[in-house]
Amino acid sequence: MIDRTMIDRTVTDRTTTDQAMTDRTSHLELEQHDKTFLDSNELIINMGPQHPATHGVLRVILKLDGEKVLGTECVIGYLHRGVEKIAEHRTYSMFNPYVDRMDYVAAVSNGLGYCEAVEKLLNVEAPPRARYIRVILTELNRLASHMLWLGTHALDIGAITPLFYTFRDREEVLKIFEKYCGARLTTHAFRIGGCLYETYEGFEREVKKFLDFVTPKINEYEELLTTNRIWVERTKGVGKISAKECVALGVTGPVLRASGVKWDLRKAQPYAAYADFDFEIPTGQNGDTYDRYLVRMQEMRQSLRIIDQAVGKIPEGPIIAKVPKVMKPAVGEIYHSIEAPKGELGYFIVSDGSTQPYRVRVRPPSFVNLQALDMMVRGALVADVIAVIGTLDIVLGEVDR
Amino acid sequence: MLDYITSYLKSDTTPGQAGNLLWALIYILLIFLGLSVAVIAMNWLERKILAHMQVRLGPMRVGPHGLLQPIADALKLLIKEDIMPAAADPWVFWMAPILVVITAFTVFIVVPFGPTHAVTDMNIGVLFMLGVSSLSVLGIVMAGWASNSHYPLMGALRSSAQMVSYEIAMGLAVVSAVLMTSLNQTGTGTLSMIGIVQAQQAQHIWFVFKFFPLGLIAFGIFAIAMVAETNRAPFDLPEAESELTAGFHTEYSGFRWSLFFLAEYSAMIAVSSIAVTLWLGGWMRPFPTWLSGETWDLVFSLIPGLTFLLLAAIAFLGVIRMPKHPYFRVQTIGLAGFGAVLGLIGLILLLPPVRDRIQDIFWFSAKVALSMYMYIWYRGTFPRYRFDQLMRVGWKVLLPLGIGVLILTAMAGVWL
Amino acid sequence: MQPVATTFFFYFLAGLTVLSGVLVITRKNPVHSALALIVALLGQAALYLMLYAPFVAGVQIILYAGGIMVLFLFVIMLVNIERSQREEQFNKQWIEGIAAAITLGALFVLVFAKSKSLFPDRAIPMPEGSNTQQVAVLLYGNYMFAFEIASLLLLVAIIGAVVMAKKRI
Amino acid sequence: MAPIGTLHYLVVAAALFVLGVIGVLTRRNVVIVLMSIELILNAVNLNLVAFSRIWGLHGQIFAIFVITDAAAEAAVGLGILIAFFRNKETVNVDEVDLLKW
Repeated sequence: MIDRTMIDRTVTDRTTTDQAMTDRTSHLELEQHDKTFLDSNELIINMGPQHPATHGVLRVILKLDGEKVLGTECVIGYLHRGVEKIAEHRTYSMFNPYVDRMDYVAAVSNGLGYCEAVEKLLNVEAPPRARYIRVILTELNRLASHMLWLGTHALDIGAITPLFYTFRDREEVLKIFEKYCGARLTTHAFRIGGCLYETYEGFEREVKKFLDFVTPKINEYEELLTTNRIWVERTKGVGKISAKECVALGVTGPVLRASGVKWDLRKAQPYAAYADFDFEIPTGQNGDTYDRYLVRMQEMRQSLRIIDQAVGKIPEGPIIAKVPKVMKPAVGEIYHSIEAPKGELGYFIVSDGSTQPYRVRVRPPSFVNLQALDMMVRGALVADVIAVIGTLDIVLGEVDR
Repeated sequence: MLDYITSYLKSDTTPGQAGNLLWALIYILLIFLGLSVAVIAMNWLERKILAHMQVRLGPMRVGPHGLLQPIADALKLLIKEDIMPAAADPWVFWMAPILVVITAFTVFIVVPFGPTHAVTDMNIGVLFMLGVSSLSVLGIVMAGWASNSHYPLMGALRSSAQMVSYEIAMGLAVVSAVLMTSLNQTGTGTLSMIGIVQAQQAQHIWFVFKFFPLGLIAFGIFAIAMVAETNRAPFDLPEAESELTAGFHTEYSGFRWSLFFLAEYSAMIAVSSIAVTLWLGGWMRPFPTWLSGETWDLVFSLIPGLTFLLLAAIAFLGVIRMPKHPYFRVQTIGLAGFGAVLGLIGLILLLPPVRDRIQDIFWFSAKVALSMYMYIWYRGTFPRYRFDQLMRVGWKVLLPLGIGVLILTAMAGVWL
Repeated sequence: MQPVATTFFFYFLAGLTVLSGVLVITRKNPVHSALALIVALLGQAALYLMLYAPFVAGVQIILYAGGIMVLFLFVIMLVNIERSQREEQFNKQWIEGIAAAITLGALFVLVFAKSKSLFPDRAIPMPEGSNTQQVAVLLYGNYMFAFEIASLLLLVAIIGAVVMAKKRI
Repeated sequence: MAPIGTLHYLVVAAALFVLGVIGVLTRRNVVIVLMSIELILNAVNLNLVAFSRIWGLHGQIFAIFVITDAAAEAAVGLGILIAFFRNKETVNVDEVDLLKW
């Protein structure tokens, strides 16, 4: 058995924030709510959990002075299902489908992270063919996730049309998923040790076709938004976050890259087959909503590039490594993280030598990124809160787990 | 009695000026009916056009191509439970939608659909329209306050600030158009809606093109301000769905909500009619001087009928493209019937006696319809402004521009 | 245009206006008072129309009902009315107030009764059709100076209001 | 019923004026006091417009000036009200008893 305090210490070490941050993220004083509009600390508004723009069931308590935001407090947990606790009562392979339900718009990435973490724990390596398939599907999923983000983000800011464009194109990704593994959203595409399914007949051709189809579509979104005056005004300079603050808060993913840090786990610690491919890490300079938008658009293009390279040269061979039917990893712990569409998705798995994990802790990118919300919207207007929630690209299934 | 009825037909003024109450009532009834039909049609058209802009089909289930959808929606709204929040102020909560609807419909008293096709012609026509339509902000403020809830209150505050701000720019643009009615030092200007169109007729120019580009700029200011005034995208902050859930009508449901809906669309039609009257030549057909003469008159008078025939043809095309399955039989027959009605209307409009009478109304409605299409287009294209940006546009762009245009128009009017 | 049912409309509008005036000063809730005042103002605008003063009526609607009253409602919403509603609504000088008002009213009645000759029951012909033009000629002719002063007054009012209401300038 | 003459309008105006005076003198709420002042100004306006039926358009011009004045008065009055409310958290006139705070 493992000493529990050791685990707790490890977990808390990773989530400790910079000491300088603490005063800026202090909690609201919610007691004095009988004062009126005119005094400075005034109106308290509950945004959510039932609200069209909080992406599910996020509840943000806003402290407003007129339209100006004095502070926010996120209340989370409305979608809590205890995924991490469930893991302690499932075998390693039984828990695999559960991770799909966390970030349900990027289920493939979640599965990839979990499978690779357990593989590391078991000391097996997926065969190259499986790793290529994993890369292709994960990058397709990144596209789908970014498309969903773009549609909902634009909808939050008031442009209703991009939503339908992105959903039209995301549908094509989902069709490929469906053909590959039978599911569209919560795919459960990968298994520990590789993939369960061989690519279907014409998989490569269809992916190629999809690439040709989607490249002009991304230009179409950019045409609609990138130089749109209102869009630029609504996003430029909104929700600024500097590189230093990002690092201090543990913010990762496009949000970190938009503030100028060239940090992508696909390059920093290549997993799957990413070391074989040539792609760039798009970065921004200002760390505002507009830069995050541009970074994500660029990332979509880079994903297309990766898929294009991967799909031509999927190696032949087995798709799954030799993995025992009953998995009993040696006593120990492992932390493995991947670059999910929303940021660093980490799995910390502790094994006590039995068939079930002793503890699984997920480091969900949305949850950590959401911490930055309060800092980013202080002093902004109500409409900016909506824009910033959109630009953080949170999925409540992942935040609440 | 019969004399009383027929005497008006011989006169060439509006029933209000002729003092003929009966015909005034008939006109009011006609406008009310026409407006209701227009709002229903707008509802369907907006959903269809927006849907086709967004690569989807829009309503397709109720009736052929969803033609009966607005009626189904209206029925649903009427029989829905009417919820009033417990902490609401019942009186004000009740009065708000009624006030909004009344103001939205009252402005149509002075809208000139033709030289004599208006309920009445007021000496202060434009002032009356602006004034009464500015009363609708009271209804919105009342609705927001009476709901006794935070989101509606914020929506009401936003809308009152927004509408009061844009009214100023709107007023300046209107004044510069009114200045154009007095031409060449001699004539006196007019605020009467019919008088303004007649001035355009007499000067052989639509005011958009007068003192180019002054008229165009003034029209542009008005076109922006009127979108803000009717709380439509990209200025739909008072009911910004993603921010304030539904703004001032968050707490409204059922019948009272449908009154807000009705008022919004009729207000859109109302401000569009002001724009059409002031700048786009009201009931005049396009190119009245350039393409003048008997032949062109005939050609242009055929257009209303031909438009309806074209719509009928589109409907019949839809009939042909309908799937040949027994399940779609009712829909096919319905669409064919709809096309037949449109075709019949088109044929009636081609008859010479009808043709001459209906022309003014047709051109006016066509121009208003164009403006309504622009509304839908904006909604499909633009993101929403933020509140400070909205205020900046209103006060720092439109207002100085309006004052500049006004001064330049006055100078041009004196010296040109 | 022949006026229709002048007597009925006059009594109807006058009754509406005065009744709304009573409501303005008796309602507990300032929002209700403001709404009553709007009704009174609109009734008065209609009375102006009956007096063949359409331009003043239009200005009354657009400025008073559409502008000033929106400002009032805006401010009422900003200040906390719930607490002020619970408080005593009338101050202690209501006896003096009513007395003063009655005296004033009596004075008016007296003046009206005594000096009927001051306002003979005649009406100079005022063509409604050109009212706006005539007002314009007077406003920009005889009263030009007053007009400019009024604009200055408004400027002063704008600055004053901003200075008063802004938290930090 | 007698035809409607100037006197009728003057009586309505007098009634409104008296109501306004009662409101100003007896109400505690500043907002309602301001609204009563508007009522008084309107009574004057009605008088002016009624007299303009007899003496010509000058009364209407004066009424327009009064409306302008009312707008200025409302803006400044409400500005003072907001400043007052922010400092004292009350809208009662009889608590305005300090010249400076």
